[in-house]
Amino acid sequence: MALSKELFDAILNGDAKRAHAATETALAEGAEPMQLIADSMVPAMDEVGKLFEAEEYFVPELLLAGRAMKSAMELIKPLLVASGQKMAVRVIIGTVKGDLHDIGKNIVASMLEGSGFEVIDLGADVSPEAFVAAVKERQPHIVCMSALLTVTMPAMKTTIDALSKAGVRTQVKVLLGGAPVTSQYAKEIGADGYSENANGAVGLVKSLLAVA
Amino acid sequence: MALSKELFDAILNGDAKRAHAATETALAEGAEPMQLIADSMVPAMDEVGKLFEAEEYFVPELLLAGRAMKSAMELIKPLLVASGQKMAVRVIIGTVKGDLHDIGKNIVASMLEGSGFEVIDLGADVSPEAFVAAVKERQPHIVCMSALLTVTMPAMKTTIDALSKAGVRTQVKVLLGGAPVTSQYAKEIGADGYSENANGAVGLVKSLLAVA
Amino acid sequence: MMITETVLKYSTLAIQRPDDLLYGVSPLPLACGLGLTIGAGQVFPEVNFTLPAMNIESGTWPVVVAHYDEMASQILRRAVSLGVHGIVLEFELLPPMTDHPVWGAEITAVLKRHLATAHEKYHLPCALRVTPTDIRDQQKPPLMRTGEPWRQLKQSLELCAKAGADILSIESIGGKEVHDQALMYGDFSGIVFALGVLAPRDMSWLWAQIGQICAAHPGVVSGGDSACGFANTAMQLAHQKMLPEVLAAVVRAMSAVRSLSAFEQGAVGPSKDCAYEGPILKAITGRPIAMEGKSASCAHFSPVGNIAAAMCDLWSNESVQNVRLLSGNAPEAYTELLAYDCRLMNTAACAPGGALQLRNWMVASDEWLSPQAAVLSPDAIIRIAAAIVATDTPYHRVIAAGQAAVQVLKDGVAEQKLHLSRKELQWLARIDEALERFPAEEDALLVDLEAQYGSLYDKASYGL
Amino acid sequence: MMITETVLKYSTLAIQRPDDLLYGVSPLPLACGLGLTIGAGQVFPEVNFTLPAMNIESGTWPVVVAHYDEMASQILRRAVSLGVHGIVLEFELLPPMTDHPVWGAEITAVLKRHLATAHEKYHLPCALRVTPTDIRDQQKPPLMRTGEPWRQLKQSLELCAKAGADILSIESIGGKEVHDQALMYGDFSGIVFALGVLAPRDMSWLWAQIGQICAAHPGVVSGGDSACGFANTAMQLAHQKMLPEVLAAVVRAMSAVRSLSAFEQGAVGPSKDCAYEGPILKAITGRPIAMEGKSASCAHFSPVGNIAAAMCDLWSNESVQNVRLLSGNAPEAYTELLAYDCRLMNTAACAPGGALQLRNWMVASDEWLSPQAAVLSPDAIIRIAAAIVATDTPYHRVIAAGQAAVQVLKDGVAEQKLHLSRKELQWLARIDEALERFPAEEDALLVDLEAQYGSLYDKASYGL
Ligand SMILES: [Zn+2]
Ligand SMILES: [Zn+2]
Ligand SMILES: [Zn+2]
Repeated sequence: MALSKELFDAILNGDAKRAHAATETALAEGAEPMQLIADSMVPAMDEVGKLFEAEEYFVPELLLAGRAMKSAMELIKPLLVASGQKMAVRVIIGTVKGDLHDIGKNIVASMLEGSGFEVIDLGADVSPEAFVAAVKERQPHIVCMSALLTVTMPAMKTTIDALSKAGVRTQVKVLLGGAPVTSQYAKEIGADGYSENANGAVGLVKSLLAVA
Repeated sequence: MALSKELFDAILNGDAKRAHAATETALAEGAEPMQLIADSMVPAMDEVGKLFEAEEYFVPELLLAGRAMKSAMELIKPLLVASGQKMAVRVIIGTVKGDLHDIGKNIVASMLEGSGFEVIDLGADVSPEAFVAAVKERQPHIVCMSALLTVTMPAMKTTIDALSKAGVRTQVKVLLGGAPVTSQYAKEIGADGYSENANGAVGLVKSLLAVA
Repeated sequence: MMITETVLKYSTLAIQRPDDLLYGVSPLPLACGLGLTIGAGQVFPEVNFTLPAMNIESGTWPVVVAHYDEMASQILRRAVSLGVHGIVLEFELLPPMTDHPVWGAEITAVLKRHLATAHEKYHLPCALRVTPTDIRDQQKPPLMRTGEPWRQLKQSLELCAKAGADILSIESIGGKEVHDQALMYGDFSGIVFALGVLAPRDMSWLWAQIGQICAAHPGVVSGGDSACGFANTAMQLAHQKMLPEVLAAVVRAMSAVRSLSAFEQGAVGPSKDCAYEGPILKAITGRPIAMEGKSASCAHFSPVGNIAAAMCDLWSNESVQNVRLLSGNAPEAYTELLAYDCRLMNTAACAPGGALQLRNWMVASDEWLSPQAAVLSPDAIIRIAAAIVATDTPYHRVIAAGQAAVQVLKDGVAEQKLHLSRKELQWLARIDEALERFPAEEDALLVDLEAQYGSLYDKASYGL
Repeated sequence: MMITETVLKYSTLAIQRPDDLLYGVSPLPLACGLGLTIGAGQVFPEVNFTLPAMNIESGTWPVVVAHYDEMASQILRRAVSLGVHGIVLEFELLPPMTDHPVWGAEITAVLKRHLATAHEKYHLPCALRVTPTDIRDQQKPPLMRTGEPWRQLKQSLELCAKAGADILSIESIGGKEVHDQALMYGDFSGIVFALGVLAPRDMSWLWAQIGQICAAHPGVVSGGDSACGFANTAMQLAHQKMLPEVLAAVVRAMSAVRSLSAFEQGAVGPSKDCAYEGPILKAITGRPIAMEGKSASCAHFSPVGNIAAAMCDLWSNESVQNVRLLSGNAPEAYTELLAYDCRLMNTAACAPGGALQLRNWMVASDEWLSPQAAVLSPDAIIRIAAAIVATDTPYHRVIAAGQAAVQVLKDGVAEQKLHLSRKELQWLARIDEALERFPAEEDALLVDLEAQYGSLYDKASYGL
């Protein structure tokens, strides 16, 4: 429990080195990997989320915490895979074709990662074909796409249509983000949800998966 | 020719009494009704239109001229009908269901009348059924409808759909007007044209009919 | 002589000197809503918002409510974020919401909830103005005091008052059935008859009713009316070059007489945003007014973008649809605009003489560029207001207001400040002459106009 | 020591006293376009407009052109109707229009035709600013000086110059690949490296190229850049509570160093509307600037709605889509807003001391309500500008600008004018400390940051 508190604090304060060390020590002392996640890491990230909600933390604190969590996970992940335990939900994310504005997308990706999801970032200017290929290959639960320009918004529809045509649309939830997008537009083009900001995006992913 | 000048001037100056008297005199002196229209009345209204275009005339001058022309036509119409000659193009006009704002519609109606069209004004808040009935009964060439409220715009589509369903859509040209309407909206709902102001509406009717 | 139903309460000016006619300050400030006092030194935004193009019917009702919910939340979010010192939301019912009074009341309650929350959470002083649609023009000639539309309208006013309206307003249309026709033909007899006889009679009757509804609902105040259907129609037609600007300017001045009737029946302001005749009302009654100008470019263009702000107590955007812009939704974007305009005015007002200085620049920037602006300068306002209170019936007042406005324009031309085209000058002379030729009493005018306009209006609706 | 590619032209201020930093007046006015002189006493609207949501491709190209045609005609109709004394239209190319340089040039020609007609018919002084998209970020790490995107961008600049642009601008993105990441992590080392080393190097190179293109096309002037991708990104993230306001404020001040590079390479203004760092550029160079504030509520919200106008020479709306409002299309509505704002400023400027008075109210209305406004007051601007010209490399200048901005904020807090939350105060202290700890020369920083940022940028693209 003492060690678990050390890991908790390290993540809360965004200290990646300390988080890594604390995890190493805990594992060496025989801590169960799953237990470490449940007792220290998830509560730490929950606390980070609460501080962000309360406007006590800004994005930098959030991202640093995520980075600390990730450095702990680097040690834990191989153990989980070895023991056949299932990893968290997988999310594919990218900005749509023609749109190079990726700062919002990057924040969402980091925040999702910080919340314990496995995030596959396809980057910016991602073609419908690339989205389809990634869905087929990586079998994600969620596809997030964003557009910052109104003129690239139509590419969201094209991408959703391509997922349908490839027969993989029903396997995933599709979420949209970006300033010009509206929930009505999301509905019109057949997406499953929309968030107007990065913060909402994480909540949306959680609510769609009914992950507490 | 002298008398024709008198009628021309009377219309140009919007003097209904004088126009009526001039027409009476001309007819008594044996003028051909059609000739009177072609030589005096149409040129007068053309001149009025030009003055309006040049911002020399405002709507009041235009409407008074139209009223003068109408008072002359009161004498001429029965003679034309008796001799089997064809009247001008027929236009049905009204504001759509739910929309009580008729001042713009009234101006368009008067301007069309002034331009020599036969105008049947259905008034304000006209239901799709009433438009259909009027088209069936009066066999107009043109149907003009206007909406001033964005919330009544959808009634334009309902009306066009009703005309189609009743099988009379192809017999008429449908024109839209009103501040919130756009040419794109007109296209989307299958209208034949749109004008953003009363002045444009007359030009639109003329161009659609290829009436000079 | 005919019995006039109208009460004439005002015979002097509450504000006598043009320099005392300032934005943010009224001799009789109004406390209303949740901790808001209007006209006590500061200008507040009044935000007005409406639906995008959509059907309003039972099936779409949840979407309608969601729109209003979203708009209120976004507007107040912006207002709080920009730290406005107070705000009024105006809910202008759309016709189907007045036809179905419970619908209008439902939206009223939704909006009031948002305001109550903002007041609780952020101590935001605020109020809700609710403006049912005047739906009494559904038949020709319209019935003003009887029939189903009036019953629905009355019920709408009552239910909205009950549901949380703080201020009741209406843009009433009594006399418009004659005015529309007269305006199109530039017929001054019909215009004066509509604005000086019919409209004040309907206003007096209607606003007495509204006064009773407010009396029955403690905390709800009787706000004021707008000559929108008269003077703003003229402004828009002038904007489209359909009518002369001078005609629109004179109609504006004359329209104040009918709008004043609301105050004579107990309205306490703020008068409606689109009532550009507001400064005349403020000079006469000392009550606060709402105005709109460049801030209402979402709703209509106007030649009075800055001068309209010069004497306002609330600064409004008239109406903006819930459509998306790059920044967010348009109602939120226009809230930001209003908030910054108010901030600037209130900042200037903190300096000694600052409000007067900024007001004078607002006035000077528009005054002589359009006849419609020229009749809105503080000087012109006081001249027109003084002419109104110096006479004894609405009919005489309308003529006096028209003559005062004509004189303002003629003086501007004579002093070579106002430059008019030949056509506008001809019309100004025509209007001047027409105003000279009116019979001494309205009875004679009524008889004169019977043939031309008698069929357009219902005499009983005006107590005639 | 590493060879710096940048030229440092300015070592003194063109405007030394805060009270000489006024809207409408620049020490070096700019004559450009069709009879327009900017910065010679009046503020003019700069209207910026864009497409609604739609695909841009060969099939939709006629619709695209029709939109621009409609927007230009409606904007100019309004401008003429309101009698503006001059106007600038800005055409910001969308990425596909820069990818296909002939497309951007085609729209440029369409817009210029509209301006030429308005100039001929109504003697409207006017100019066309054309701003191709900086599309060089299409691969990771981006190639700035080679590759297809740069060739397209260069061709776009050339073809637009040929097609009728009067002013060339760009919102360049050199260094953004590092800045984005550093900003998100609040890492001041990375921010200073991006703004003080990478961005000025790219700016110097790029604006030398633009200078050559302008030299080859007589009459086309080299306008200026915007730190949009840096400082406005920070502003937007602060607006969404993602980043501290104090961080955004300091980034704003520091971003002026890179934007100044354009002027060091021969740009003559007006700098870009969304470059809120503009007043710093004006103080240093004496060149006119475009600004935007409440007028840009269609494009983004901001805490600097009024203060942004205080020192502008052009007053802009940033960007508005061709969507329908109740009044007409949004570009026309925002033109009206800009025209009235300019009218008010120009009217005040006619009175002795009027511009200074109105400017002071604009400043006072926003200054202490947000750290981002606090660094934009004329006092703060002169302090930051003076700190910049007192040092000798972009790297040192960025640190000096940051320190000056921090000092402005600390003074505001000490004098109890600026009220910051505990979190904001912590961040301000953190930034203050970080700015103390930088190595003396940029070479050392480059080495320090290699591990963290080295993979994000291409050294050759910065002459490193
Ligand atoms: Zn109104
Ligand atoms: Zn920008
Ligand atoms: Zn811009």
